[in-house]
Amino acid sequence: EDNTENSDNESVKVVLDWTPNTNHTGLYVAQAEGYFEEHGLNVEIMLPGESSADQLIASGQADFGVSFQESITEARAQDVPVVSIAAVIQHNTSGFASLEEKGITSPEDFEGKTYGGWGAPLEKAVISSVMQQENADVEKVDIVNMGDTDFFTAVERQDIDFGWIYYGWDGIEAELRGTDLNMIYLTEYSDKLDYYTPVLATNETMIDEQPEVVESFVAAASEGYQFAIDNPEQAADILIEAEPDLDEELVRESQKWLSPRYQDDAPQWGHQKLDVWENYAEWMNEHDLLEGEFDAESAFTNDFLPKEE
Amino acid sequence: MRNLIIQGWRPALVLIVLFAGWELSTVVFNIEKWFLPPPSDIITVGVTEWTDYNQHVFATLKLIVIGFVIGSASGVGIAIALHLVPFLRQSMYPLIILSQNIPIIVLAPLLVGWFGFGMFPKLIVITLVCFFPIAISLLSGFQQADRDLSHYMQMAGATKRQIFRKLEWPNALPSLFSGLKISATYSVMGAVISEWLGANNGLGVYMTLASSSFRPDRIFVAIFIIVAISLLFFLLIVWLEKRVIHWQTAEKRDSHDTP
Amino acid sequence: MRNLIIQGWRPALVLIVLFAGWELSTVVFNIEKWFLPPPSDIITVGVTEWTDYNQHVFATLKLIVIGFVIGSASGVGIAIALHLVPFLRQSMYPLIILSQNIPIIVLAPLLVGWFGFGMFPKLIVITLVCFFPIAISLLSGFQQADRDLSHYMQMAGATKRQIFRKLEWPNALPSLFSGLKISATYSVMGAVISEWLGANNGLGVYMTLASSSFRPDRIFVAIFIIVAISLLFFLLIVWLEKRVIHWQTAEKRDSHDTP
Amino acid sequence: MTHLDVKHIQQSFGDQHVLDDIQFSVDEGEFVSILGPSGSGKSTLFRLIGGIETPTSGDIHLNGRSITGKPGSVSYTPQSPSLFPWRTVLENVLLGQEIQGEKDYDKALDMIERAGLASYEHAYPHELSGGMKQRASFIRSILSPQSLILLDEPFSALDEFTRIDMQQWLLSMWENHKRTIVFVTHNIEEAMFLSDRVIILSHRPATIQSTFDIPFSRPRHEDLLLSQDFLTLKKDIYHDMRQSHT
Amino acid sequence: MTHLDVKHIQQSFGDQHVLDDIQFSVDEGEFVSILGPSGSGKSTLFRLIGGIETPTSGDIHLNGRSITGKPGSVSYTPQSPSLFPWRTVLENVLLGQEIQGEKDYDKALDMIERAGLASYEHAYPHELSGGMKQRASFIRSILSPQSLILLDEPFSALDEFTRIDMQQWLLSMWENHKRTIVFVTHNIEEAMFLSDRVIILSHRPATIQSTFDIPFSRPRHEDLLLSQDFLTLKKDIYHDMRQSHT
Ligand SMILES: Nc1ncnc2c1ncn2[C@@H]1O[C@H](COP(=O)(O)OP(=O)(O)OP(=O)(O)O)[C@@H](O)[C@H]1O
Ligand SMILES: Nc1ncnc2c1ncn2[C@@H]1O[C@H](COP(=O)(O)OP(=O)(O)OP(=O)(O)O)[C@@H](O)[C@H]1O
Ligand SMILES: O=C([O-])O
Ligand SMILES: [Mg+2]
Ligand SMILES: [Mg+2]
Repeated sequence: EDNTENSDNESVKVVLDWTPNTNHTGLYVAQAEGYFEEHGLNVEIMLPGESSADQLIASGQADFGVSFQESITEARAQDVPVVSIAAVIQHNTSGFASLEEKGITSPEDFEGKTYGGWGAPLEKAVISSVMQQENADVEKVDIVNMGDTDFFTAVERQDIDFGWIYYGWDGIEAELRGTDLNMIYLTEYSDKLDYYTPVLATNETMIDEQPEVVESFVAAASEGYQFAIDNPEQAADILIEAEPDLDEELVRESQKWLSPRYQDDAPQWGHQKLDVWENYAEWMNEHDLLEGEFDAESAFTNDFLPKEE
Repeated sequence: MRNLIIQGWRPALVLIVLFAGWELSTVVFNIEKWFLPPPSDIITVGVTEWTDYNQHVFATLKLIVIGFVIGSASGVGIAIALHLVPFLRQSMYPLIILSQNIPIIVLAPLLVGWFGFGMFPKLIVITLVCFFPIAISLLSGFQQADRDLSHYMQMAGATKRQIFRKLEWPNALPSLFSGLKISATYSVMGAVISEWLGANNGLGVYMTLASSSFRPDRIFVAIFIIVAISLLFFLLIVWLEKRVIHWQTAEKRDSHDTP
Repeated sequence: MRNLIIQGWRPALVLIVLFAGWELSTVVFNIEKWFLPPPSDIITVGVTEWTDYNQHVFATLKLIVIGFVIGSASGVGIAIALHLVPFLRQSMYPLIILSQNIPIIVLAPLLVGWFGFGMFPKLIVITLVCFFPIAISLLSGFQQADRDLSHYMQMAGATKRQIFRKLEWPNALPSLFSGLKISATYSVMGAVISEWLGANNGLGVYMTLASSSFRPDRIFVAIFIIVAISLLFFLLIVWLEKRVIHWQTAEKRDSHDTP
Repeated sequence: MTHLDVKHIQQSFGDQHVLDDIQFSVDEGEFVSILGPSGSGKSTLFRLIGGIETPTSGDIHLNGRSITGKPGSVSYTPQSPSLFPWRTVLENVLLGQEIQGEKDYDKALDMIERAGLASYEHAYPHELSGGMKQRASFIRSILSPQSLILLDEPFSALDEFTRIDMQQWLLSMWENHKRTIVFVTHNIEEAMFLSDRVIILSHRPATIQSTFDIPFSRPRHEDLLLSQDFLTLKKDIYHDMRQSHT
Repeated sequence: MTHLDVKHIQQSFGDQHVLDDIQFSVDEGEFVSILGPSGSGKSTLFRLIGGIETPTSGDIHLNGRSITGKPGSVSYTPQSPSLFPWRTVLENVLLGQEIQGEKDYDKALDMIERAGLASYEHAYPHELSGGMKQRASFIRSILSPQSLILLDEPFSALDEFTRIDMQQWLLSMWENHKRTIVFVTHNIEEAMFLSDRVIILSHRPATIQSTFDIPFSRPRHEDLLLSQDFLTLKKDIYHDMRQSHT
């Protein structure tokens, strides 16, 4: 690798949310193309293992990380000082997926079906919200916890009828396998569920004490994601090069699908809107999912995004 | 009861010192609650929320007990089979080692794929965790039978089975109990891990939820309960050992009473 | 070498049968490759991609070796301390049980929080996994010293330390080795798990990557390697046991040669 | 009728040649004692007859069938008592019967009392004295059902009076049930008092140095020990054995 | 000069009263034997003197200092050889020295040879015969540096010739180094041949039934065994012991 350490540069650690994937392409591009270095940073990209990225960021073990609006909302309600500094993808690309032959084309079809998730109360609330749009009853859905079991195994075995996936990764994998899925995106049924997932985050101390480092990081990441938006194929190659253990074809196809969705309809990559944060928190409160006080304005900031020329 | 107090004051003291130190250091170093909550908070949550989470405790407890019984029975069975059937002993080691080295991320889809989300695949996980220390300890115990006694048995015309039942088995009891102590301790963690295979309640589920909603206090409540269960379980085995190996405790009393 | 062939053909046979059955059933039941790949695929991937993943193998191997050494040394040290210092023995059990029951989701952020992402917190995890079976087995071995021999030592004016070194320690060697066998097997899994604390290479990382990019063939490559390492490790301990406990192997030869 | 037939037995451990062409036979109901220096191979010979060791060469027959390397045909008192530490005295003495079939509690309790161990039925071996362990081990083999009994110095840890008492008891049991007994001892008087025949082993490698027929009529009584004939024969045996002692 | 002083010892196990008011003393350099029925409490007495058991009541002094319940002052041959299975003969016999300080390999090898165990220095206990184990255990205590030696039936598993040989050897060592020896045996002749004094224990609960001074001059030779005085005294002791045998 050619990222020779520059000793004048600030060393920072970035922790991913889980294993590397196309949500992270911009970071890998910024690393490989030297954007971080140009902005005076030596960046080390870490996997979080079993720790949550938020905890590592909040405790200062990592300076930056990849998180989610859902998670930051809950974390801040518990006084965990994490702040979102850029939205990686403008709109929520997750949704409920099922095998095409199940004929689940709208939330009302969930009735009488089995949903497989990870056992969080939030899931039921989300299912309930989308089903409400069609006056369907969430109590008629059988919700099971499938723990660590992967989505494909569970649906192929008919243990579950539908699950919650990110189309940009699991959905693409299905395409590659030739498995036909029906997809019901959250955004189609509820504006409040169009939250930012994933986001880049840091802790309050960084913002207070080293704003210039935060600014440099966001600037370099922004350039990286811009590169991925403009050159999906090259960006995919960079990710594969950095993480050769990933499946190449999946990365390429996923990148192709995701690149246009990073910025989407936003004025610039990374931009976040207050009402998205407020709406989601409100939705959580409606469903009794939020313990503690949440202040949307302090949960995110656009201040570090590069200023428009 | 008096016995319990006499034996229990030292560990109790150690625990109290430990908790006091922890409580103090959260204050002194100003440790944030979301990073490491003080024991006082944990105990408060544990007491006030008991009615909310006790279902999880009982669900896991049930898994532990059933799993440990099946797991240790398998361990004993496997050790006996390997001991009595040389072909098995010589050929099965790779599989036994294998069984201890399949990561749950592989096992989970396979087990769920074969057996669904019910209790059965979870019991398999606990069994896999429990049988191994018992099997290994017991095998070693079987092989250490006294040479003179074994000669006597053979001369007296004892069948392999009789030698096993009357010599090797009683001789291996101390080893069995040392295996059981290890397994009893692991069975609790095994049960929690097995809930990663998908469960709707249980301490494993409770902890994941606590973790994703940034409630380390609840995680620690779960840990306290898990440790308490393990400890009780361990002490139960120690108590059983004293009952079963009475001829040895008598000997030990002799040699420990004298300085 | 000839010895290896003589001893090795049975497990080899079992493995071949197993693989053949697996290969066959993937064909017969038409199992999809992404669900359970046939062994032939796995072996092909394992061979062709060796240069890509060998860094992970070596990273984990290093962790295993260092971790096992530290872990078993701690196990031996703890057992000795608990055996020789009654106050410790009576007061430390809760902590030892505790150490086996802290789930990694709790331990991970704490360890990383205290010690960062380096090797140190990973070694702590492996040590926690390894020391326990050794400590428990060894403690039980210490307590089973022959009564007559112990009387002789005391009468001869042996100090507690001499009784330990000349009687209890050699007497506990078979138990130590049964603990080491358990720990050696666990150390490999422990190393893989420790990589959940955050690592950039190692088989644990390789497996999670393989899992999230839906490549079960690679997961199985990793498992094969993990099992192979464990097995070699286990056999190393068995070999060492034979060297160290020579007086016992001689006895055993006697009683096993005769039917 | 020939019961036990030991044919040209040789036994070596590594390069130690222990038994050299041992050959003798014992008739049914006969009482034969073996005398020999310490380390000559008496216990080894018993292990060979017992079938738990296989001789380097030679053959052992019982009732005309080869029992070389086949354990199970003899009842045995080992030189060291070899009681099971987790069994009480009563459970220990019943072990031989347990292995072969039926347990006879009454007979066992009777014998325990006869051997002076009354009130120790439920004691564990570590609560017994050396001589008491030996007596328990002796009762165990007497209670075992096999027709051939091998006794390896069963009375060595007993005081003279208990020993004489046990000898008398052994003789009366033997006379009533006519089992075949091979007896190892270091006590020449004991060998003579009990046996029909005494076999003397030489020093290592052990051969049969000589055999003495003991002509005294049965039943034998304690006064025999003081008779002139007895003392003369004892002197003969003593001198014979002394030759081999280097 | 009084070396060992056993004062009013009582010992019970549960409700078994074993030793009843045992009282005797042994002078420095004296050789005292203890005779008594099997199970009377001889080994128990040794464990009490050795300090690994504490008497129910009474006191034991060595050189005027109480050693009750304090182990380490005596060298000891247990009734069962108690060799360490993982140590060779040589390593076993050196154990007593190892515990107390310096190891003297040459002396050990010399004694091993003297005891007829040459070529067995590097054998493990399970490769030895019963009598060979006993001799190794005997050498171990003789090599130990303590001035008081307790020997619990050290020659019971030896043939008469080896036994006499070992007795002679023991006497010559004792005469040269003047250590104090307390010796348990079941053999009256052996007790008489070796000792300055013989103490007879009664049946359970054991009391000191009688004490015999042995007047024969030293050094003693084998022919003493056949002298008239010896046989007379032996008869006295024999009759005395017979009384207590029930
Ligand atoms: N397993 C073995 N390995 C090596 N040598 C052995 C073994 N068993 C016995 N021997 C040797 O065989 C010889 C005879 O031993 P054995 O026990 O038969 O003697 P013995 O006549 O019973 O002696 P004793 O009267 O002392 O009991 C001894 O020299 C002993 O060292
Ligand atoms: N640990 C114990 N628990 C209970 N009883 C015991 C214990 N040790 C010894 N005894 C009893 O004490 C008595 C004396 O035993 P001891 O071993 O001292 O006899 P001894 O005179 O050495 O006999 P022997 O000549 O047979 O060796 C016996 O009745 C024995 O059962
Ligand atoms: O103490 C040992 O020599 O093994
Ligand atoms: Mg013998
Ligand atoms: Mg005794």
